[in-house]
Amino acid sequence: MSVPILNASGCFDALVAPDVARSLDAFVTKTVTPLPREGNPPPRIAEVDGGMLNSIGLQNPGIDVFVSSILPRLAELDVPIWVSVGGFSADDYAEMCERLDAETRVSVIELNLSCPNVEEAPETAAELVTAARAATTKPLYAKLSPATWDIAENARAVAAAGADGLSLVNTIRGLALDAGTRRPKLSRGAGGYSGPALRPIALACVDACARAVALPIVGMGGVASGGDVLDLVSLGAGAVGLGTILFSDPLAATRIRTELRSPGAPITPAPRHAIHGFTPESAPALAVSTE
Amino acid sequence: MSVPILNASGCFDALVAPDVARSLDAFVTKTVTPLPREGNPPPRIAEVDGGMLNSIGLQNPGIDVFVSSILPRLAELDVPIWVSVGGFSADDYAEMCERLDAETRVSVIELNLSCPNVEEAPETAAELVTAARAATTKPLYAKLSPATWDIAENARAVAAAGADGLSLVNTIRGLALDAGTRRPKLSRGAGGYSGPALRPIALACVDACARAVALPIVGMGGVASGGDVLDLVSLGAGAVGLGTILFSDPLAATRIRTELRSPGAPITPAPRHAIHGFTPESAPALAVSTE
Amino acid sequence: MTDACNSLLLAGREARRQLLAVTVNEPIGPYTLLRLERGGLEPGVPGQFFMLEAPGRTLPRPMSLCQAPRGELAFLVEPIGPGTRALCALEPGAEIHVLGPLGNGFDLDVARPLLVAGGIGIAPMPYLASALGNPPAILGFRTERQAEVGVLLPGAEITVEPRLVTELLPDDPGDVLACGPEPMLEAIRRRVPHAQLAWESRMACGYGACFGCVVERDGWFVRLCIEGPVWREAA
Amino acid sequence: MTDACNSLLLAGREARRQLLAVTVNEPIGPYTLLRLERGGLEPGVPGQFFMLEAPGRTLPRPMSLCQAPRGELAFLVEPIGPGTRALCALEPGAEIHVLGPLGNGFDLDVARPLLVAGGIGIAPMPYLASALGNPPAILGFRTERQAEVGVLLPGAEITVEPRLVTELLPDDPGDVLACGPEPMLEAIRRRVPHAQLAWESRMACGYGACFGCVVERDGWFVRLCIEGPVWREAA
Ligand SMILES: Cc1cc2nc3c(=O)[nH]c(=O)nc-3n(C[C@H](O)[C@H](O)[C@H](O)COP(=O)(O)OP(=O)(O)OC[C@H]3O[C@@H](n4cnc5c(N)ncnc54)[C@H](O)[C@@H]3O)c2cc1C
Ligand SMILES: Cc1cc2nc3c(=O)[nH]c(=O)nc-3n(C[C@H](O)[C@H](O)[C@H](O)COP(=O)(O)OP(=O)(O)OC[C@H]3O[C@@H](n4cnc5c(N)ncnc54)[C@H](O)[C@@H]3O)c2cc1C
Ligand SMILES: Cc1cc2nc3c(=O)[nH]c(=O)nc-3n(C[C@H](O)[C@H](O)[C@H](O)COP(=O)(O)O)c2cc1C
Ligand SMILES: Cc1cc2nc3c(=O)[nH]c(=O)nc-3n(C[C@H](O)[C@H](O)[C@H](O)COP(=O)(O)O)c2cc1C
Ligand code: FES
Ligand code: FES
Repeated sequence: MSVPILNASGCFDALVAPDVARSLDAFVTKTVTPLPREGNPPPRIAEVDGGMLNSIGLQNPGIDVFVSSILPRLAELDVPIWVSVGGFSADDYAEMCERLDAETRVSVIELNLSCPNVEEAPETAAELVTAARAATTKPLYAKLSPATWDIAENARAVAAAGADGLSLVNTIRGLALDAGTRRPKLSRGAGGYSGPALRPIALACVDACARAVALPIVGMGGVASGGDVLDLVSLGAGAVGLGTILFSDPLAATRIRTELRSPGAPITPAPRHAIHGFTPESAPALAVSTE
Repeated sequence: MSVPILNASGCFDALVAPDVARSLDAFVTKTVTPLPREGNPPPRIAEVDGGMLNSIGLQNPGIDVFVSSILPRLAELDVPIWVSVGGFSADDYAEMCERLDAETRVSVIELNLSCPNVEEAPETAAELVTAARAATTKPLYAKLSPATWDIAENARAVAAAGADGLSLVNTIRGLALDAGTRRPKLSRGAGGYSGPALRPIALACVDACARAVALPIVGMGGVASGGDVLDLVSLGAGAVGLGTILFSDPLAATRIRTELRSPGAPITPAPRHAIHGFTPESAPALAVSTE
Repeated sequence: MTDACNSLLLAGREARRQLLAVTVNEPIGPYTLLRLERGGLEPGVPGQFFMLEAPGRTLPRPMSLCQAPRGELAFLVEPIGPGTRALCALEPGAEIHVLGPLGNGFDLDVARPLLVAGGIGIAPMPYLASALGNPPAILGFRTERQAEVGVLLPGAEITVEPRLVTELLPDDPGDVLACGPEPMLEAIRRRVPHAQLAWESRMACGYGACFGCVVERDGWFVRLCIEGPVWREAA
Repeated sequence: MTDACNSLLLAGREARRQLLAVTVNEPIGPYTLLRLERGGLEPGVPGQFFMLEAPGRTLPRPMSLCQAPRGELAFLVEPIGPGTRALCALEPGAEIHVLGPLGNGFDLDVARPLLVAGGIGIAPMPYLASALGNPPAILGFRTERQAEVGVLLPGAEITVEPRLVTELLPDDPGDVLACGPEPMLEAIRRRVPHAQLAWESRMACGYGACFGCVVERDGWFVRLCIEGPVWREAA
């Protein structure tokens, strides 16, 4: 079975690892913000049982430098480019989407509405999507947080606001203390919890959203094996994003494709919607059930 | 160091294990609802890496039977009794608190505002607390869900509504599929995710709430060792609740007390508020720092 | 202190919990016979079970006592998932926490006992047979390899699918004591209403704490771990 | 396929990833010398590092190459937490994924090399020394037991606290190549501005993917894994 495999935003830099980038069906950039951000001071990461915490703080050069000097180099890789954008107001999202709308090299814009490491915009997720929608005709994927009582409600809201797809899920806030000092392991205290421990939470979110809206879904959260991909696909995801697994296995996408080719138990995927830029053929939901 | 150790609601039945009940500083009942509930059909539990999922569905005999035939037997155990109540409307919470207000054997009422396995009440958590507050003078502990973008906000809301303390945290919704069939392992699909994997999430919630409100906090979520207790206490918890660990170690409370007595690294606990029913002496926050 | 033997009252009976060392862990067909030092634990009544710590897993796993050699407790484990695989992989000397005995075992006050087991359902039978003076037994398996475990019950009549154990039941089976997959137990219940049947369900705690193991009985969900696992259906 | 040796371009250099078997894992003082079959990996330049899979952990751990025996890669590991303890516990024959070499190593074009290391900072020194023809070296340790690891660098001058390595630096130290705890590196930087220093930070990926390992350089946070770990401070 073949399902598009992307990286999860912020978990991979295509420019430093072009071979790895070409092993992906699309490259998702680290979240870009209107202005350059230096990010949080170290320590920014800490491993915990079953996963890791991060508080990178959206370090990025800002949209100007991104468009002028990074995007052109990404384009040379010849991999579809998804640009993740983040901001602190509806205007921020609108401004960046407008900038990217003109860039033919950008195939999808992912709206990071859910970074646990930065202050939240005053507007609701739906309002941010509305602003972004008005600024571009490119496919818009809304990336949601699992930290909500009823994610289906959020999914319906961003769908109504004009989102073309969903990216599920972002990290959830977590904290770990040093056993010696009982001080937080991260400079910022709490950070985003990712990795295998996030998997059951991600599956519940994908399931809830797939039932709630008819949008294509990029599923992510602890994906590490072909079996994890089958789980997401059978719940309604049309593609998957690899995050934390790329830190231990840069070639995970290739490995997982191999695992998916090996005949396993046939599964019946939930009715899926093709991810933008991928024909249903290239993301053959049916192949899953027929294998 | 000694800190009150309770069980987490729904993770222990004092009547079947009186010895274990007496090893606790207080017994918290499984959530009681106005009417009897048979709960969800099996399978109700599934283990996942780093934790477990449950969808018990609040099986309980209802408040009448609880008060008439269970409470008297619990009282014989001579352990402080916390009654966890849950409902589907503000009236439900009010009614039950009124019933329990007359029961001298009940020392604290815990309001379960956050069970991921049952439909939610139409009112907000704060409205439920307001209704409960009007119905009883007993200490009210609001049990919050980690599935929220900003739990500090919820904490401030329930505090303003009259909650006397917080119980943090409940499970978070998770889902797991059978590897053979790709069908959910639980009859209800998703369930509540608990155990070690929940720990970093619980620590982040306790930290956020302790900074936001001046209420005593019962910390829980993956607690399995004395070190886990020190983590929660140093972030501001005044007591801890043992849940999933009791399934593998019914005597965990006794073991953990021993671990806490063994001299470890001195820690500075956050300013704490004594849990109702426990004098600051019996919950000597200071002992932590002096050890 | 966890190494000490702790005694606690669970559902009105005494159970003990202790860290026990593996003495031998030998494969028998597709199964593994896991032998542990008995420590201070009692073997209990045949059909009762123990909660065994499964290294690396959050929850312990329920296992019926298979044999009670002097100074040991022996469990027959079928590796079907992470927990049982971890138990089958234990090396001699390794230590795991064990809690038990738990639940209601078989009622041994029977005139003409007949043991019936399917697949891993054979687990409690060797201990049960020794308690009843090796009564006749019928064992059913899905494969020849599984059937190798029959050596644990000498003299038992063994059948391998497609023929089912129920087809071997005599017309007057007497007092049937059975353990096995649900379909088999259902079939026996229809044939022998007063049979004693040992059921299974997924368990988190094994002592009535979680309400995870419930099965439906008379229109209400009851906890199999403390009200079962053995039931005489038509008492 | 993961068992194959995969080559990939990382930050402009070729690195390889392969599942490698442990040949020997021997304690030296409080440390462990972990020797792995080399497989298709290149040892790289002294000061470069590899990401080693730590069994049971989510993230791999960065380790400097310590020695490059024929057909092997050897790492000196200090057990300070779950990951390094897992590595120190590896039995011969066990296999782990290894990615590397990564990062910028030491510049070997030096006239009068002097190696300076503190504690586990000795790790890259044996390989570096062999590349430079065993130049003079100064090693500092916190305990006598740690100092036992000095055997890996015959002829090195060894000091144990309270006396610090910096106190042993000659007035004209020449080309200092150093690795050790941050305070030591800071002290050396003050004394020897043009020294080559190998820094540390927590790393999740080791190849520029996570931005977790940043250190501040000229007012911006740069990724130590691809811009370091070795810097000639005043170039
Ligand atoms: C009272 C009792 C006594 C038992 N005695 C024995 C014994 O002596 N020897 C033995 O090998 N096993 C016994 N079992 C079953 C054993 O406990 C399970 O096989 C084990 O818990 C599975 O854990 P796992 O992690 O290996 O597999 P899991 O991943 O937990 O399960 C693997 C598959 O088996 C199913 N499953 C898991 N547990 C059960 C269960 N309890 N009943 C039915 N299906 C289940 C799951 O749904 C899944 O499809 C007993 C169970 C009970 C309740
Ligand atoms: C380029 C590089 C090369 C290295 N080479 C070696 C080597 O050859 N031998 C060796 O034993 N170690 C080496 N290290 C350090 C080693 O990677 C860490 O000790 C290891 O990752 C700790 O993992 P752990 O799970 O054992 O401990 P953890 O629980 O991760 O950490 C234990 C304690 O050490 C601190 N810590 C963890 N990682 C680092 C770090 N990288 N820098 C500073 N403090 C840290 C943590 O904050 C915590 O307080 C190197 C590190 C880097 C960046
Ligand atoms: C180090 C790190 C940095 C991340 N940066 C971003 C980011 O910039 N934007 C974003 O939308 N998500 C970011 N994420 C979240 C991931 O894209 C992904 O949603 C999450 O990690 C869950 O997937 P995983 O469990 O496979 O890692 C980051 C995650 C990690 C671990
Ligand atoms: C089987 C099970 C049943 C539970 N039932 C309840 C309940 O009835 N009421 C409630 O407030 N919380 C309930 N919880 C949540 C626990 O009280 C606790 O908040 C959660 O499990 C986190 O703690 P832990 O990780 O230590 O288990 C239940 C948890 C489990 C595992
Ligand atoms: S297994 Fe927990 S109540 Fe039966
Ligand atoms: S360790 Fe990930 S970028 Fe350096």
